[in-house]
Amino acid sequence: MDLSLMAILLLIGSFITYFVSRSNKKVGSYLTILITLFALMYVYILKNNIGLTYELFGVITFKVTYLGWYFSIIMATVYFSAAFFNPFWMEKFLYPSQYNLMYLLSFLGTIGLFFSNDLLTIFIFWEITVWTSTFIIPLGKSRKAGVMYFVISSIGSMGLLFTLMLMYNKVGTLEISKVFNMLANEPKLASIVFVMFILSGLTKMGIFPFHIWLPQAHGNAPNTFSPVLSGGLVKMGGFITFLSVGVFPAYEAFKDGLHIAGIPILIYIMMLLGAVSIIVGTLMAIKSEDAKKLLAYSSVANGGYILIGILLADQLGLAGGMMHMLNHAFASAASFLAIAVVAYKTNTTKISELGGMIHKMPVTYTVFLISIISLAGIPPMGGFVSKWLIIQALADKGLLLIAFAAFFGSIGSFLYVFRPLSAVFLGQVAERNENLTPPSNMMRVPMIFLAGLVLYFGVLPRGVLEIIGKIQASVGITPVELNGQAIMAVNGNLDALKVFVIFGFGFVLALLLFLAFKKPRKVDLMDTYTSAEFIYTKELYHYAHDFYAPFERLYGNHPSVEKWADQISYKVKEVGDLVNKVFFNFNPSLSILWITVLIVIIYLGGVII
Amino acid sequence: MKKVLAFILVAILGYFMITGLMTAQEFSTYGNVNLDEKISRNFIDKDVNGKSDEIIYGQTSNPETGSANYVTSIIANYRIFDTLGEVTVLFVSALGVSLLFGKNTKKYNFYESNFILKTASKMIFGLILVVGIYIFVHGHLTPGGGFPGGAMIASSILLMYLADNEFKANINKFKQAESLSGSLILVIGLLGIVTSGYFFYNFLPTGTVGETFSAGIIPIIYTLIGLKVGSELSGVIYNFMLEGGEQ
Amino acid sequence: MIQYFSIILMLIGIFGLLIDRNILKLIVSLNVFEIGLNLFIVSIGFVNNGIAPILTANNSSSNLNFVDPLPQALVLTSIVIGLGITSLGLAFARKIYKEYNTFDLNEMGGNN
Amino acid sequence: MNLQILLIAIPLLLAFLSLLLKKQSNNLLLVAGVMNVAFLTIIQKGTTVIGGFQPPFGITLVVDNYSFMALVVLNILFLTTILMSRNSIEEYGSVLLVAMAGLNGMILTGDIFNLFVFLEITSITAYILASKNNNYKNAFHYLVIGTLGSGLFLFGIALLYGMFGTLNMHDLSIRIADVDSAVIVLPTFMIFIGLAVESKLMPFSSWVKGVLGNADDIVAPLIAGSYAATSLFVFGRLFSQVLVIDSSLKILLLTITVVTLVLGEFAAFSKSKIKEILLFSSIGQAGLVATLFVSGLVLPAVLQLINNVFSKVVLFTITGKIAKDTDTDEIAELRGIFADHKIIGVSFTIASLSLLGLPLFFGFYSKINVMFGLFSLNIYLIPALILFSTIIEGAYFIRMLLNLWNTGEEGEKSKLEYKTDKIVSFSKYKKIGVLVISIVIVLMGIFPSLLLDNLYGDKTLLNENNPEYIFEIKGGM
Amino acid sequence: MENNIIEIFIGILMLFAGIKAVTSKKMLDSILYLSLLSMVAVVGFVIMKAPDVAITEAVIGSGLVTAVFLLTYSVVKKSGDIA
Repeated sequence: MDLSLMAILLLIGSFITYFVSRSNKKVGSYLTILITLFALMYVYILKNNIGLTYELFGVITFKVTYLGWYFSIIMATVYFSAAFFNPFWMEKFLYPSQYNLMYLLSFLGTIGLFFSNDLLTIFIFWEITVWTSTFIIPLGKSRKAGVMYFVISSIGSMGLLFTLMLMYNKVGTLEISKVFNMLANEPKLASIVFVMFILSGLTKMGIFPFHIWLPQAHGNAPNTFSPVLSGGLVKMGGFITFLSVGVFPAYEAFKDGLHIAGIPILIYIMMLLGAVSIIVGTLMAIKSEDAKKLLAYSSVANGGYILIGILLADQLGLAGGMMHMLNHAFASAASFLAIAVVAYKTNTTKISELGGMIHKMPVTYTVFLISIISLAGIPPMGGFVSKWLIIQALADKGLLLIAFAAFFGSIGSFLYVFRPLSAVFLGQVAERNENLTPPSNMMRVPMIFLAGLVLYFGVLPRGVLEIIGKIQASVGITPVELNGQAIMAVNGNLDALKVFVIFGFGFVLALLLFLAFKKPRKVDLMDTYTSAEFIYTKELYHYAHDFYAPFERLYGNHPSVEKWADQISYKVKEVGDLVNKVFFNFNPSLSILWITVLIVIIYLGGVII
Repeated sequence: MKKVLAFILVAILGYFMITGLMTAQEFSTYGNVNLDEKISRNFIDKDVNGKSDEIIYGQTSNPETGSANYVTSIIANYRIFDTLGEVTVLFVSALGVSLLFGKNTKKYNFYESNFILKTASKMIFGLILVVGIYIFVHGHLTPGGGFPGGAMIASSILLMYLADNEFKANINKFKQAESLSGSLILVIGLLGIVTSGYFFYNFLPTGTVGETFSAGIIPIIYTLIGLKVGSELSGVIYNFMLEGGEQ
Repeated sequence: MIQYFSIILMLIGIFGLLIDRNILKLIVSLNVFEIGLNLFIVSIGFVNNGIAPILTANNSSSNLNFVDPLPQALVLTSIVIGLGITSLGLAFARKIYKEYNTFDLNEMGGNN
Repeated sequence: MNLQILLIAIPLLLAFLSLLLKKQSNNLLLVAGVMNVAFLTIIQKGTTVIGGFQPPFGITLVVDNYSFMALVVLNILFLTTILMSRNSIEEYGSVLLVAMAGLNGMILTGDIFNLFVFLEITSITAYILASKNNNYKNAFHYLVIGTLGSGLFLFGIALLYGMFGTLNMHDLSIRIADVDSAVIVLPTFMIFIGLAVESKLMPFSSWVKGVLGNADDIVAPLIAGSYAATSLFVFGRLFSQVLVIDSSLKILLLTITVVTLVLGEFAAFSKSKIKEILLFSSIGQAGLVATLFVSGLVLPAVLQLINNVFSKVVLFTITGKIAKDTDTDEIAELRGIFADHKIIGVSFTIASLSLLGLPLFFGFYSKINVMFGLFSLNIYLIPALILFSTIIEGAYFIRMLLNLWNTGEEGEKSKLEYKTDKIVSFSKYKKIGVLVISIVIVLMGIFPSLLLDNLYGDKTLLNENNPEYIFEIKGGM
Repeated sequence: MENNIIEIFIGILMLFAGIKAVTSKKMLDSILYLSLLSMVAVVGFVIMKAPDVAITEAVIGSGLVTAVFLLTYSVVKKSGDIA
C-alpha cells in the first residue's frame, strides 16, 4: 500500500468530486462519504507497514509511524462520520461544490500532516489544511470568523516556518527524527525553537490566549463542519505538541535551566497556559447561550487537558493526553453532530429557544448524553479514563497549581454539561417545534457509531492504550502499564470495566426506581403566572433562560482577549492611514521632499563611511 | 515658512554635493579630465575596432566612421541606438500630445494677421527652412545635426502658424513624413543586419574625413532624423495651437 | 567652476519643485533642473584649454587636445528628451486647467 | 546572427507605421505581441553589438539567463494583457507598441545610458497610459516625480562616467569591483532613486495611488504587471551585479525596501477599495523583491517577482473591468459579485492565494525559496518582518475574498439577496485569459520544476542561491 | 583667467535667472526667465567647447520649449484670466 499513491488519489478524488458536484451536488456529497471511507480503510491497512517511507513530487516525504497512524485514524473517523451529514446541507450552502472540494482537500491536508517525515511536508500540509478550512468556515454564519481563524492559524504557520528555516539553516536537514537532535546541548537556540514550534500547536489547539478563534469558528462554521473542526483540526495542534516534547529533546535541552516543581520553566509556562485555558474554557462554556459556542469553549478546556498531559511527557501523562485526544475527538464530534441534527430540524442553536428534543429525537439525545458526559470526564465514559490518567500524573509530579486547574475544570464541566442537556433535550417542546419529523437514519448512523466508540473506549481502553504504549516506546518513554483492562498507576490503578459495571448497576437501579415510582404530571413550561401582573414575555420565566445567572454575575465583566485582538487590528489600520496620509497624498512636492531628505541622509551616511 | 525649510534642506544638500564632489578621489575635478582613462579616447582616434593611425582632416580615408564631427560620429554611429531611442521619445510624446488634443480641430487666432507680416514671415520661413536643412545635411561636418535642424523646421512652421491665420499645413502630411522617415531609419538599421549581421552597420563607404559625401550612412540617417524630428515637433506645435483643453 | 554653478542650478530646480504649487511652474522647475543637469554633464567632459571635438581645416589631427565628445552626445539626447517631456507635461497642464479651471494644486483640492 | 534586436525593432517599426494606418494599430499591436513571443523561441543566448562596434564602445544587447527569463515574463505578460483587455485599448495601440519596444529594450540593453533612454521611453508611455480616462492630474503627478527620478538617474550615470569613464555595464562592474564601494555611494543612490520611482518603492511611489487607483482594465495590469516586472528586473540587474555595494549604504537601502514592504501591507490593510488594496499590496511586494535583490538573492527574488506580477495581472484585470462596469470598487458594494461569475471568481481567488504563498500554488514555492535564501544569509530580522507582513496580507486578502464571494448564511433558502445587483460583463478573452493564468499558477505550484528546469536545467526546491548562476552579463568582452 | 571671470559672470546670471524662474509670482515672468536661463546656458555650453549642444539648446531649449510654454500660457490666458 503506497501512501503517496493515496495522497494523489485523494487530490484527484477531491477535484473529481468538485466537478461532479458542479453538475449534481447530491452525488458529490455522497462521493465525499465514499472517499473518506476509502481513506479510512486505506489508513487502517497502513498499520501493516509501519516504518516505511514514501516520497512525492521530490519534495514531500512521508513516513508511516504509530503516531501518525493513531492520529490519522482519529481524523479519518471523524471526517468519515461527519461526511454523512453533508448531503443534508447541500441545499443550504451557497457554494456546495466548493464545500465538497474544500472538505476533501482539508482531509488530505490533515492525513498528509500526520504522516509527514520532514518539517517542510508538515508545513505544506498544515498550510493546505488552513486555507481550505478557511474557505469552509464562512459558509456558515459569519465571515469575520473565517478571517480570525486564518489570521490566528497563520500566526501558527509563521512559527512553524520560522522553526523550519532556522533548523534547516543550522542542521541542513529537515527530517523530523534528525532535525532536533543537536538542540539537546544548545539550550539558548533550543528555547527559541521550542517556543516558535509549539506556538503553532497552541494556536491550533486554541490554547489561551489563542482560544478566541474557537468559539468564533466552531460557533459559526457550518453545522456539518463544526464536528470536524473541533474533533479533527484541533488535533493537529496536539500532533505538533507531541512532536515538541516527544521528538524535540525539550527536557534534555532545558535540564540545566530553571525548573519549577521539576519541570523546566518554559514547559511549565506552557502548562500554565493550558491550565488557564481549562479555567477560561470552563467558565466561558458555563455562561454561553449558544450550544455550539458552549461546546467550542469546552473544546478549549479539553485542549488544555491535552496540552498538559502531553507536555508532561511521562508514562501516565502522555498516555492520558493522547487518549484524551481520541476521546475528545469522538465525543465532541458526536455532540456537535447531535447539535447539528437539532439545528437541521429547528434552524437554531440558541439554548433558550429549544427544549424537549428528547421527545422528538431520543437517539440524538442519547448520543448527546454519552458524548457530553465523556467531555465532562464523568465515568464510565472514555473522557473519565484519560482525565484520570492526567490527574494521576499531575498528582504524581506534584504540580499542585495545574492539578487544581484540572480539578476545577472537572467540577465546572458538570455545570456546563447539564445546561444543554436539560435546556435543549429535557423539558418540554416549544410550540414552534411541535411538529418536527424525526431525523433520518443516515444522520443517526454516524452519531451512534461515534457514541459507541466513546462508550467502548471508556469501558475497554486497553486497545487504544496499547497503541499509545507503542507510541511512547517509539519516543523512548516507558509505556503505560496495563494489566488486563486495568491501568497501573503509581498510586492506585483503574479498571474501567469495573467502573462501568458499577455505574451500569447504579444506572439500572435508578432506571428501575424511576419506572417504578413514575408519577407523570405534565405542566406546561410556559405556564407561569404572577399576581396582579400580566406576563408578556414568558421566555424570561423559562428556566432555561439565565440558567446560570448567579455564576455569570460572578465574572460578568471579565477581561477578554477579543478586545485586545480588536485593538491590535485597529492600531494596524491607524498606522496604515498614517502612511497613506504621509507618503501617498496627491501633492507631488511632498514626495519630492522625502526624496530630498533621503538624499541628505545618504550623504550623511557617505560622510560617516 | 515652507520656503525657508525647503531652502535650508536644499542648502544642506548643496553643501554635501559640492564637498562630496570636491573630495571624491575617483571623480576628476572640473577641467582636469584625462581622456585616456575614458572610452571616448577611442572615439576620437576612431580605433574602436582595432588600431588605426592618426586621423587627419581631409586626408584619412575610410576610417571606421567618417564624420569629422566627433559628436555626430558618436550620435549617428557609435551610439546610434541612443539616438533611435531619442527619436522614439519625441515620437511618443508627440503621439501623446496628439492623443490629448487630437479630437478638436479649431485653431486659435491670437490676433488679426496683416499682409506685411504674412509676406515677411513667408520670406523668413523659407530662410529658416533652408538653414535647418543645411544644418542637418552638414551635421557630420559642422556643429548641429538632425535635432537642431528638425527643430528649426518646426520653428519655421510655428512662425507661419503665428503669422498667418490662413496657413494650413496639413497635419496628416506631418504624420506621413514622420512615419515614413522613422520607418526608413529602422529599415536602414535592418539593412545593416542583412548586409553584415549588425543592426545599424555602416555599410556604405565612409569616404574621406571632411568631405560632404562621406561618413557613410551618417548623412542619410541625420537627414531622416531631421525630417522626423521636424515633422514631429511641427505636429506638437500644431496640436498646441488647437483649441485643446479650455472652456 | 561652472560645474558647481550647474549643481546649484539643479538644486534650484529641486527647490522650485518643493515650493511651487502652480503646475506650470512645476514644469519650469523641472526644466531648470534639467538645464543644470545638462551643464553638469557637459562639464564632466571639459578639458582645460581643450578644443571643440570637430576636425576642421585648422585643427585637423586627432591627437589634439579635444574635449570629451561623449558627454556632449549624451546631453543632446537628454535635451531632446526634456523637450518631449515638457510638451507632454504642458499638454497635461492644459487638460488639468480644463478640468479644474486653475493651475494651482491647492485650489484643486486634495483627493483627485 | 542574433535576432534579439528584433524584439525592439519590430514593435518600433510597427509603431512608426501605425501612424499611417491608424485603423489597424490595434491589430498591429497584437501582431507585434505574438511576434515577440514567437521570437523568444528562436533567439539564442549571447550578446550582440549595435553597429558592429565592439564593447565597451558600442551599445550591446545582452541575452543571458537572467534577461531571457525577464523577456519571457515580460512578453507573455504583455501579450496576455493586451489579449484580455483588447476592447479597452482604444486609440492607444501605437503607444502600447512603443511601450513594448521600450520595455524589451530596458531588459536587453547592456549599456547604462541606453538603459536611461529606454527608461524614459517607457515612463513617457506610462504617463500617457496613466492619463487614460481623463486621469490627468494623477498622470501629471506621475510625470513630475518620474521626471525628477530619471533626472537623478541620469545624474548618477554622469557621475559614474566621470569616475570610471565608461558606460557599458559589464565594464562598469569590473571597474567598480576594484574601488572601495564607499566611492560609488552617491551615484548608486541616485540610480536607486531613478529605479525606485518606477518600481514603486516608498517614498518614491506617491504616484501609484492616483494612477493605479483610477486605472482601467488595460492600464492597471500593464503598470502593475509588465512595467513593474521590467523595472524590478532592471533593478535586480543593476543592484545585484553592476552596482554591488557592501557598506552602510546597503543597510540603508535594505531599510528602505523593508520599510516599504511592511508599511505597504499596513496601508493595504487599512483600505476598503479593491484597487487600493491591490496597489498597496503590490507596493509591499515590490519592497520584498527589492529587498531580496539588494541582499543578493537573485533566484528567490525572480521567483517572487514572477509570482507577484502574474497574480497582479489577473487581479487588476478583473478589478479594472469590475470598476469600469460598475463605477465602484468598494468591497462593501460588490459583495457577492463572484456568485454570478464563478470562473472569474475562482481565478481571482487562486491569484490571491498564490500571492499569500499558500501551497498548491506557485506563490508557496517562491515564498519557501525566499525564506531559505534569507536564512542562508543568516539574516533573521528580515524574515521575521516578512512573515509578520504575510499575516497582515493574509488578513486583508482573506477578508476581501470572503466579502467578494459573500458566502451568505447557512440554511438560507433565498440566495439572491447575497448577490450584488451590479452587472459586470466579462468578455470571453478575459475569462479564458485569467483562467489560463491561474491554471498555470496552480500547475507551477504543484510541479515547480516545470518553470526552472526548462529555463536553467535542474533546480530543486532546496537549492543554494548563488547570484551568479543566472547572471553572465558579458559585454562581449 | 578671463575665462574664469566669464564663467563666474555666466554662473551668477544663471543662478539669478533660475531663482527668478522658480520663485517669481507671475507665470509669464517665470517662463521668460526660463528662456533667459537657457540662453545663458547656451553661452555656458559654448564656453565648455560644446558647439553642438549649444546649437541644440539654443534651438530647442530656449526656442521651442519657450514657444510651447507661451502657447499654453496664452491659450489658457485667452480662455480665462489667470494671475
